[in-house]
Amino acid sequence: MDIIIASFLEDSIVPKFNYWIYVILMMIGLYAMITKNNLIKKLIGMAIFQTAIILLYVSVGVKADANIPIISHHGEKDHVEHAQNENLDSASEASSHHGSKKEHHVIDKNKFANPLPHVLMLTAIVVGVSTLGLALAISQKVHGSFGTLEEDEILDQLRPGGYD
Amino acid sequence: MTDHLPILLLLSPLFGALVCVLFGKGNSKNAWIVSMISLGISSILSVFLLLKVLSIKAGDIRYRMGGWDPSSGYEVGIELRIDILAALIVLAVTLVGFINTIYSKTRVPAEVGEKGPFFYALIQLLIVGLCGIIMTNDAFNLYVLIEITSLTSYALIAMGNRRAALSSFNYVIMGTIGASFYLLGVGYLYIKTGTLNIDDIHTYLENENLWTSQSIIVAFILIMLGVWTKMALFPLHGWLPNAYSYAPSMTGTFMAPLMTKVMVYVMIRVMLWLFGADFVYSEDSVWSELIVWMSVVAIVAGSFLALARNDIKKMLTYLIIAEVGYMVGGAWLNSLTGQAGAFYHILSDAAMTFCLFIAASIVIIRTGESRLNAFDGLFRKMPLTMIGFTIGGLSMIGLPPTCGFFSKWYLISGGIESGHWEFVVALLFSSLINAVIFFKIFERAYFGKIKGIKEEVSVADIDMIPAEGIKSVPASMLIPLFISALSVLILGIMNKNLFSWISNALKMING
Amino acid sequence: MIWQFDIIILIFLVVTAVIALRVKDLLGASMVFGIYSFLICLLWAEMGAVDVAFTEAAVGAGVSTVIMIATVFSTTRRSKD
Amino acid sequence: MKFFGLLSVIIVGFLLLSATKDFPNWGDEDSPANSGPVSSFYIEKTEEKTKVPNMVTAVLADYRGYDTMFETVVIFIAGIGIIAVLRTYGSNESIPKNQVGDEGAGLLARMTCSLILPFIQLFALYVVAHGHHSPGGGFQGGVMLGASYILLALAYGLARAKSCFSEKRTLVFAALGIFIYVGWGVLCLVMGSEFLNYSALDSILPGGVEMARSHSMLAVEIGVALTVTAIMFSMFSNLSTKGRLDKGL
Repeated sequence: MDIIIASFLEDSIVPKFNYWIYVILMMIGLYAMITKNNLIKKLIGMAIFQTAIILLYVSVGVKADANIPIISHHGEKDHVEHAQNENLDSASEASSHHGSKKEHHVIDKNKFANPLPHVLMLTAIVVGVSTLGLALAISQKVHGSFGTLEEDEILDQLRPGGYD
Repeated sequence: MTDHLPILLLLSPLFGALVCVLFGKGNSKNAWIVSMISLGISSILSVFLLLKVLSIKAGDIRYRMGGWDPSSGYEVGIELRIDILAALIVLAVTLVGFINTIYSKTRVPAEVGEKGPFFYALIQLLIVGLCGIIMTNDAFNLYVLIEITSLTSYALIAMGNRRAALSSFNYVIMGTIGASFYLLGVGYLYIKTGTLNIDDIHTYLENENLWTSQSIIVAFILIMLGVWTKMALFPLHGWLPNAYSYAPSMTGTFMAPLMTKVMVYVMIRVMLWLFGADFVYSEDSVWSELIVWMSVVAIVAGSFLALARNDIKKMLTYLIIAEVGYMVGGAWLNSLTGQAGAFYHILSDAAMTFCLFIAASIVIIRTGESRLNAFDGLFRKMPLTMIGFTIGGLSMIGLPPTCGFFSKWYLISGGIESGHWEFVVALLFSSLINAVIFFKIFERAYFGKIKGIKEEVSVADIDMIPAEGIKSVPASMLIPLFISALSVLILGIMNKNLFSWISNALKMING
Repeated sequence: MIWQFDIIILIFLVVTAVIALRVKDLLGASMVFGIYSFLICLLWAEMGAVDVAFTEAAVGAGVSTVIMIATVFSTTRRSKD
Repeated sequence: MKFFGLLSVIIVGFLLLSATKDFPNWGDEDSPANSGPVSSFYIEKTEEKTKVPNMVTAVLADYRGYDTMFETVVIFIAGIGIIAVLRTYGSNESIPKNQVGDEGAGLLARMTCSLILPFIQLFALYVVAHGHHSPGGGFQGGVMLGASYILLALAYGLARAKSCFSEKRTLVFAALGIFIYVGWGVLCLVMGSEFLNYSALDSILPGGVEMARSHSMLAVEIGVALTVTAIMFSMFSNLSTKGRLDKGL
C-alpha cells in the first residue's frame, strides 16, 4: 500500500505539484481581489496573485539535476572534474574535444537552470512592488478623504449624493 | 540616423520626463515648455517614421536592441517591428499627446497645482509606454510596457478628487488582473514554445502544429481576457466610466482617446501576428462567432447605458464602451474589410473621442455643471466650442464628411461580406441611439434657456472645480479643439488612401 | 530539486496565504504576508533561482512588508474581513 | 458579489488546471522552454560573448537590457506617482529642532542600528558591484541600500534620515539613475550602432568587445541601483507620513 501511494505521488502528483499549487494560490489571490471588502486585504490578495504567476514561471525553468545559473569562474574543482572526464573518454572523443580546449570548460546546458524565466521574474517582482506601492498610496488617499478602508462603508458615504 | 527613428521617438519623451522631474521645481510653466518640446520632437519623428515605412516596399522596419543577431533562427534579444499600422498609431498617439499638452496649459495649474511637473512627467512616460507597446515585437516586453501605461494612468487618475482616488483603486485591481492574465498567457506560450519573440512563437507553433494543444488554447483565452479587461469590453468594463470621468480633465482628454484604442491594436496584433489568422478564424472553432456576438452585446449595452446617463462625461465613457464593441467585432469578422474597418475605426475613434472630450471638458469647466443641462443655450454663448462638439457628435453618429461615417461603412460592409448580420444590425442600432443622444444635446444647445444658478448641490459637485463662468475660452483650449475637429474631417476625406494603406498592410500580415 | 522539501514549502505557502487573508488585524495580516514572502523566497532558492530569491527577500519580504505596515500605521488596523 | 467572485475564480482555476495536463513535468530537461535554442544560447554562449559568469545578470542587463530599462522606468513611475498622488505641501514641512529626538526607537535599537548600518551599506555596494559573479546586481543592491535608509528612519526618526537623503536628493538620484542607463544606450547610438549595443563601446573601454559588454553591464547596474535606492526610500517616507514627510512611524 505504501508503495502504491508512493508511486502515485511520484508519478502524477509530484511532477505537476508546483503547477497545482500555483493554480490554488492564484485562485486564493484572485478570490481575495474580487470579494474582499478591505482595500489592504485586496492588495494582499493582489500580491499573492502575482507571486503565484512568478511560481509558474520559475517552475518552468527548473531542471532535474541542474545547478544555479552561474558559471563557477574560479572553479578548480569543475576544471579537474572536466579534465578527468576528458581522460576517461579521451581515447574515443579526443578529436571532438579538441576545439573546446582553448576555453575553460565545455558548458553542459543541462547542468544549469534556465536563466530566462529568472530574468523575467526579476522584472515581474519589481513591477509587483511598484504596483503595490502605488496602490497603497492610493488607498491612503482614499482613507484620507473617506476615513475608512472598507469598501461598503465608502459606498454608503457616496450613495446620498452620488448619481451613477 | 533614420535607422534609429523608432528608438529616438521613445527617448525624447523619456528624457523630457526626467528633465521635468529634475528642473520642474513646482513650476508648471517650465514643465509645460519641456513637454511641448519633447512631444513635438516625438511627433515630428513619428511623421518621418510613417514616411519611411510607406517608402519601403518590404512592409516593415525591424530594429534589434543591443544588436543581437538571432541564434539558430530564434531572436535572443528584443526586437522592434514597425509596419504601416504601427506607424499610423504611433503618429496618432504622439499627436494626441502633443495637442493635449497644449490643452493642459491652463488646466494643470488650476487642477493639480504644484504637482504640475510630476503630471507632465507622468504624461510623457505614458506616451513612452504607449509607443513602446505599439512597436515592440516581444511578448514579455509588451507586458512591461503595459504595466508602464497602467501605473502612469493609475497615478494620473488618482491625482483628481476623492472619487477619482476610489475609481483609480478599482482600476488598479482590474488592471492588475488584466495584466496578470496577459502574463499568464505569455507564460503558457513560453512553456510550450521556449521563446518570447512574437514572430518566433508563431513560427514555432506553425512548425510543431500545436494549434490543438490545450495549453495554447488556454493561453489564447488568457491573453484575450487580459487584453479585454484592459480595453473595457462590455462585461469587463466596470472600471472605465468612473476612472475617466472623475480624473482631472486633462488626464481624461488624453486617456479616453488612446488607452482603449491601443489595447485594441494589441488585440489585433496578438490575433494576427502571434496566433495567426488560420487559428483565430479557423472553421472548427467557435471563437469568431462567439466573440462577434459578445461585441454585439457590448455595442447594444454600451449604447443603452450611454442613453441612460445624465452626466456628460459618463455618457461619453459609455459611448467609448460601445465603440470598443465596434472595433472588437470588426477585428473578429473574418473579412479583410472588417479588419481594415476596425483598424480605421481605431484612428477615427481616437480623433472623435478626443474632440468630444475636449469640448465636454470646456463646457463643464465653464458652466460648472457636469450634467446634460449644462448645454442649455450654449450655441449662443459658446458657439466655437459647440461647433467642435457638433463635428465630434456628427462623427459619432456617422454622417458623411466625417471619419466616423467611413469607418462605420467599412465595418458594415465587412459584416455583410462575412454574413454576420447581427453585427450590422447592432451597428445601425447603435448609430440610431447615438443620433438620439446627440440630437437631444444639440436641441438643448439651440433652444434651451441658460440657467442662472444650480438648484441642488450634490456630493459630487463639491469635489468639482468651481465654474469659471461662461466667458471667452482661452486659445490654449480652443486650438486643440479645432485641431481635433479638423482631424476628424481630414481622416474622413483621406479615407481612400488610409483604407488602401491599411488593407495592404493587413494583406501582408494575413499572407 | 528536492521534491519533498518543495512540497512542504508549497503546503506552508497555501496555509500562510489563507491566514494572511483571514486575519482581521491588518498589522497581523501584513506580518503573515511577510512570512509568506520569506517562504516563497526559500522555495526559489530551492529551485535554483538564486537571483529571484535574493530579490524576493529584499523586495517582497523586506520593502513590501515595511510599506504595507507603514500604510497600516498611518491608516487603520481594523478590518471587517 | 461573493458568489460571482467564487464562480469566476473557479472557472479560471479549472481553465488553468485543464492546461496543466499538457505541461512538461516539473524539472524536465527536455521541455521546449529548457532545451529550446534561446535558453541554450544563453547558457552556452553567455560567458564566451560577455565574460560574465552569472547568466541572469548577462541576460538582464545585455540581451534583454531594453526590458530592464523599462523596469527601472516602472520603479521611477511608482516613486513619482506616489509623490503625485499623496504628497501634500503643508505648512508643517519642518519640525522644530527640539522635537527631532522624539521620534524613532529606543536606545538599544539605535545602538544596534548604528553598529550594523555601515555593514549593510557596504554589503549592498558589494552586491551591486559583484553581480557579475554572484547572485545580485543593481536591483538587489539598490533595494538593500534603500532599506538601510529605511532602517535609519525607523531607528533615528525620519528627520535624521532626511538629513542624509532629502526629498530633492531622492528625485535627483532617481532621475540620475535612469539618465545613466538611457545615456549609456545613447552613447552606443552615438558610436554608430544600435541602442544598448555595448559592443560599440570597445574603442573607449579597455579589454575588447566582450569586456566592453561586461563593463557596460556594470555601468547600467549602477544606474539601476541609484534609481532603486532613491525610490525605495522615497516610497517609504511618503507612505509612512501620508505624504507630509514630517514625522515617521
